[in-house]
Amino acid sequence: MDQHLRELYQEVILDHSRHPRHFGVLPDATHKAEGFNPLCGDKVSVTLILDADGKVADINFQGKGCAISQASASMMTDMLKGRSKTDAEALMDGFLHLVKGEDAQGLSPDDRETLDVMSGISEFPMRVKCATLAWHTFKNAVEEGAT
Amino acid sequence: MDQHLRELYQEVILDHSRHPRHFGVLPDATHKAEGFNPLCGDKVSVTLILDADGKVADINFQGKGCAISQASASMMTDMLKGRSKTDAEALMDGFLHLVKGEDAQGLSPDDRETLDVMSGISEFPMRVKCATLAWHTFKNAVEEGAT
Amino acid sequence: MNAVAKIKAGFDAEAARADFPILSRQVYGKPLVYLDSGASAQKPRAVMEAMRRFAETDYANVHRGVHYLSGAATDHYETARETVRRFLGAGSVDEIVFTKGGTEAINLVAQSYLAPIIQPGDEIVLSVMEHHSNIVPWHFLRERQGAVLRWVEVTDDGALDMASLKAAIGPRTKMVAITHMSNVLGAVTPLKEIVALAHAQGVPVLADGCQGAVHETLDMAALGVDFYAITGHKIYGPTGIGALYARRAHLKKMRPYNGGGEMIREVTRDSVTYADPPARFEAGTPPILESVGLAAAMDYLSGFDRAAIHAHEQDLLKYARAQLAQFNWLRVVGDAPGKGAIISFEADGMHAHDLATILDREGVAVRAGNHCAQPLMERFGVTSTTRASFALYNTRADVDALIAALEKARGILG
Amino acid sequence: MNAVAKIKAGFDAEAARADFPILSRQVYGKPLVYLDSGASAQKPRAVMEAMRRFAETDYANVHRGVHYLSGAATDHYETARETVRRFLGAGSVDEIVFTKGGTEAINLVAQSYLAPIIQPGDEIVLSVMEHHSNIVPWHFLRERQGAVLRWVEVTDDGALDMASLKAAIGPRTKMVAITHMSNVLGAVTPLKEIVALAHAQGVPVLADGCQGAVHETLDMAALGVDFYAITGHKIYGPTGIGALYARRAHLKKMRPYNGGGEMIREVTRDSVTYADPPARFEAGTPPILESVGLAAAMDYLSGFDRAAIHAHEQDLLKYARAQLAQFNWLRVVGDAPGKGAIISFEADGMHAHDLATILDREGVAVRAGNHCAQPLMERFGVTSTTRASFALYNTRADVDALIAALEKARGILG
Ligand SMILES: Cc1ncc(COP(=O)(O)O)c(C=O)c1O
Ligand SMILES: Cc1ncc(COP(=O)(O)O)c(C=O)c1O
Repeated sequence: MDQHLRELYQEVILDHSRHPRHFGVLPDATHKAEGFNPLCGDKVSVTLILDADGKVADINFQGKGCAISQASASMMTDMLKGRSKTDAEALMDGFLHLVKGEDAQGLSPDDRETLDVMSGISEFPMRVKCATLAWHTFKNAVEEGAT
Repeated sequence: MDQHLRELYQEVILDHSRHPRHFGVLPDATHKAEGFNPLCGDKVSVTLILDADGKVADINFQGKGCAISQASASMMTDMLKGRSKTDAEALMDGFLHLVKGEDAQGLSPDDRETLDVMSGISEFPMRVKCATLAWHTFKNAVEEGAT
Repeated sequence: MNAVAKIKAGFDAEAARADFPILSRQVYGKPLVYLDSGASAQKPRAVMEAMRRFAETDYANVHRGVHYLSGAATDHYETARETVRRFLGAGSVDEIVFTKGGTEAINLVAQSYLAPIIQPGDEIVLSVMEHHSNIVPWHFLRERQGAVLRWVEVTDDGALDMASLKAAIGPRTKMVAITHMSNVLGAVTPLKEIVALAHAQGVPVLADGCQGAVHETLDMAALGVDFYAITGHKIYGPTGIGALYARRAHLKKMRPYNGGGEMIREVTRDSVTYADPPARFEAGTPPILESVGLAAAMDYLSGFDRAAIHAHEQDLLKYARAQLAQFNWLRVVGDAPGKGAIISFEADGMHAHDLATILDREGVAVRAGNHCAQPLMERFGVTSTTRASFALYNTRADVDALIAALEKARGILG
Repeated sequence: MNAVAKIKAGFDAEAARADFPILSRQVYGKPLVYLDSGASAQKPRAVMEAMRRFAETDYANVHRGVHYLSGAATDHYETARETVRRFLGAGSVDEIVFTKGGTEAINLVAQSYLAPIIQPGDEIVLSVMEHHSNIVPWHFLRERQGAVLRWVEVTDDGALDMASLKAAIGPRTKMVAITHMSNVLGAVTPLKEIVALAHAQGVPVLADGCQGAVHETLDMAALGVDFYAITGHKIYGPTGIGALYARRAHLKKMRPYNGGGEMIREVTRDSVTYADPPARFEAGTPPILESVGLAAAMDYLSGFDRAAIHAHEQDLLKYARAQLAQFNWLRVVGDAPGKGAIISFEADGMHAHDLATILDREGVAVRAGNHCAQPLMERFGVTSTTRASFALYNTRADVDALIAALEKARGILG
């Protein structure tokens, strides 16, 4: 089997996509946004609570999409919960580099390890948008999505 | 000099185009029409008097255009004046064949001789419309242009 | 097996493949298996070659020029119009308008025929299986002029629901806009019947022939449609060109579409008068090179026995259908009798994009997504499907490759 | 003389001619002297070759596809957009909309920007030297929505009358639509000044760059225009493609143009939402092959020192102008300082079509007629002119052939 495909569709990814964490809508969200991938028509919504300290107290996502977009959204919520806004942005930045196959220096060793399962996407340029959709939506929610 | 060009721009043609016969508008016309050549933007108007016997009692043309269209219109008025409608139509039919380089059987020997100066146009397919504009306009006037 | 099919079909797909240079390329080290002709067909050598040769020998702008090349180019362009007329089985070249594609052909009808006469509350009948290109132009009339869209349903097996169509046409219907062949289901609609129903109520019919023209042999008079839209690139021709067939009586009354050169009679500071059809609808420099390419594509296609091509494609369809039926984890969407050579399906637990990505790595190019047909996706309760569409150059070996790749995908994702 | 001109110009037209296969053909047994590039330019081998190569290796429909060829084709298409951006000196690829040509680009602005906001009595300022493609779209708004056209005059030497422009812009002006370069007079308009005047009143400026883009080096930010329309086939590229530059702020507010695939976000039975620019304005399958051809043409052009090409064309213009001055039976229409390489003229007692026919038999291809600029013809009291337009591949020998042919015509008709 194709080595790149095996890396793309690792067990961790498939598991996240089949059993997404933090799936749903936070009723008391302080921020929310909808994301849309014109390439495939996939949609995702992100709801989150930014507390007084600028920390992501809670975060959910909802949407339908391919394994990559679902897994990426699920991992994202897992990783973002509890982080400060600034931390979250650095993480996103690192992630975007990673999936494009670029040097992701900004990532902590731990984050780098967690995200390693996503690095295979860089071999599939047409699917990179699937992986980044949730992250961009998160960013939109924080920047322009105050409820 | 190019043989075809010499035939196209014979003295008779140039003379007709410089000194057009029956140029103007008949105020008491029974029929009239406007012709338009979208290819060059040239326009021609034809006014005529069909008498009770269906004879072209008088005919004028007016317009601006190239030597070919002017000469053709001028010759046409010369030839049509005094003819019956049926005769005129046969003449037109013969003329249309002639300028396309086709066999113009319907023409009388006299008409054939008069129109011979126009036969050179058949070598210039892009200019055939210039030569036929006035004739088509005449036809329109007779068929749909009763004043 | 292939050999038998070939002889039966009277069309040699293997031989035809040699006319399409791209088909011998590889992707990811695997031979290309191109099953996305429904999105856009590959071009035979003859098409690109005709365009190049024309550009290198006879090219100039068309119409209005007196010089030799201008005449030569105009001949090419008008000969192409005659080729399209013949291909569509239309009565006169004056009924053929060149457009930039199928989408523009439909927009032209919406804007130049219908927009000037439609009133708030007037209805446009269209089907749930339409491509967005035959939906959004009518949504414009809803948004901007208060038109009402009446939807014709699709049956469970993916055919046009004729009872629903009958019910949809009413006293306020101003247009019936229906595809000739669905780009997702493959369903071929009974245009003659549709026209009979619509004309009985005095309603004109536009057929979206972007897929139909590729797979069916056409005769406008027999179909009886008022408008028929085609696009060049799906019919083995170049992009950048399409055509609208429209009855002369409609064209004469329609207002201009784009304004510009060639479509006018006279322009002054205060006024403008328009040229007769079809020039009235061809503002600006038309797709000249592309007209030559499109004519070459139609000539290429007409060089075969088109019934034999049809039989060949039907053979592929049936062969693929039978193979897919072995997979109980996969559901074909659209199984209407008489359908054309397009198969869409969904697979349990596998998103179309993931499937298509895996197929792609096996060299198999299929389409995944909503296929510009969101209302149809909604009708079948899916957000996307995977689609294999067949062209004259496909073979049973391509189907075999698809099936093998699907099995591999199942192994990875299933 | 030619050799000196070449060295001075730093551009070798003789060498460039070899890139254009058609230029070595004959007509009526005479070498082709192509002086009709203003109507449409010939294509360098690289353009047709790029389209063919693309079709034979990487072709598929763009966007939405997951498979390899779809990605490759999308890369080509979006790379072409970047090439156009660079060529126009625009800020972002999101400000570049591909169209079917220059005419459509202008119609798009008229219909999607202006039609939704214009009120009866609102004014559109345009000049008497406009091409019909920059007149008729605005006449539509007059006919259909009661807009008023305000005309900017042309001076006797064929320049834009800036005093008249100043006077024309008023409180009800909603658009200034002016050509960058006249296709009849060759006049180049002072766009920066025009923009300054218009923007001072809060009025946007559309420049018709169909000729300007061929002969001038462009920088959208420096020009300051709101909209700039170009067409592929005049710039040595294929037919069937053009582009509109539009400021992002305008594009964001503009309503869709054609409806169809690719330009939507979501379509349901009752509603439709639209994609962001530029996709919003590119309904349907775009001119994919042509985008590759256009990019190849721009790359070809950018491979030279464009200032040197400009100097070369100016040399031809001056050389021709001086030769024509010898004929007292001929009058040049348009002698504005700084004009581009286009010369129109009328000749005593010789209609432009007769002249062009005779020139044609000498192998010299010129344009004769009203050049889609009837208001300008009226301004100069003529019904038609003969026009010679120069491109990078023309030489002084071409001018000499023109002059000799004119003398011959004079002998026949004069
Ligand atoms: C059924 C149908 N209609 C219309 C279109 C639009 O054609 P184009 O994109 O070439 O304008 C397509 C293709 O995308 C189609 O499949
Ligand atoms: C100044 C000008 N504007 C607009 C156009 C229209 O361009 P196109 O016919 O390519 O759409 C032309 C060319 O015909 C032109 O010369």
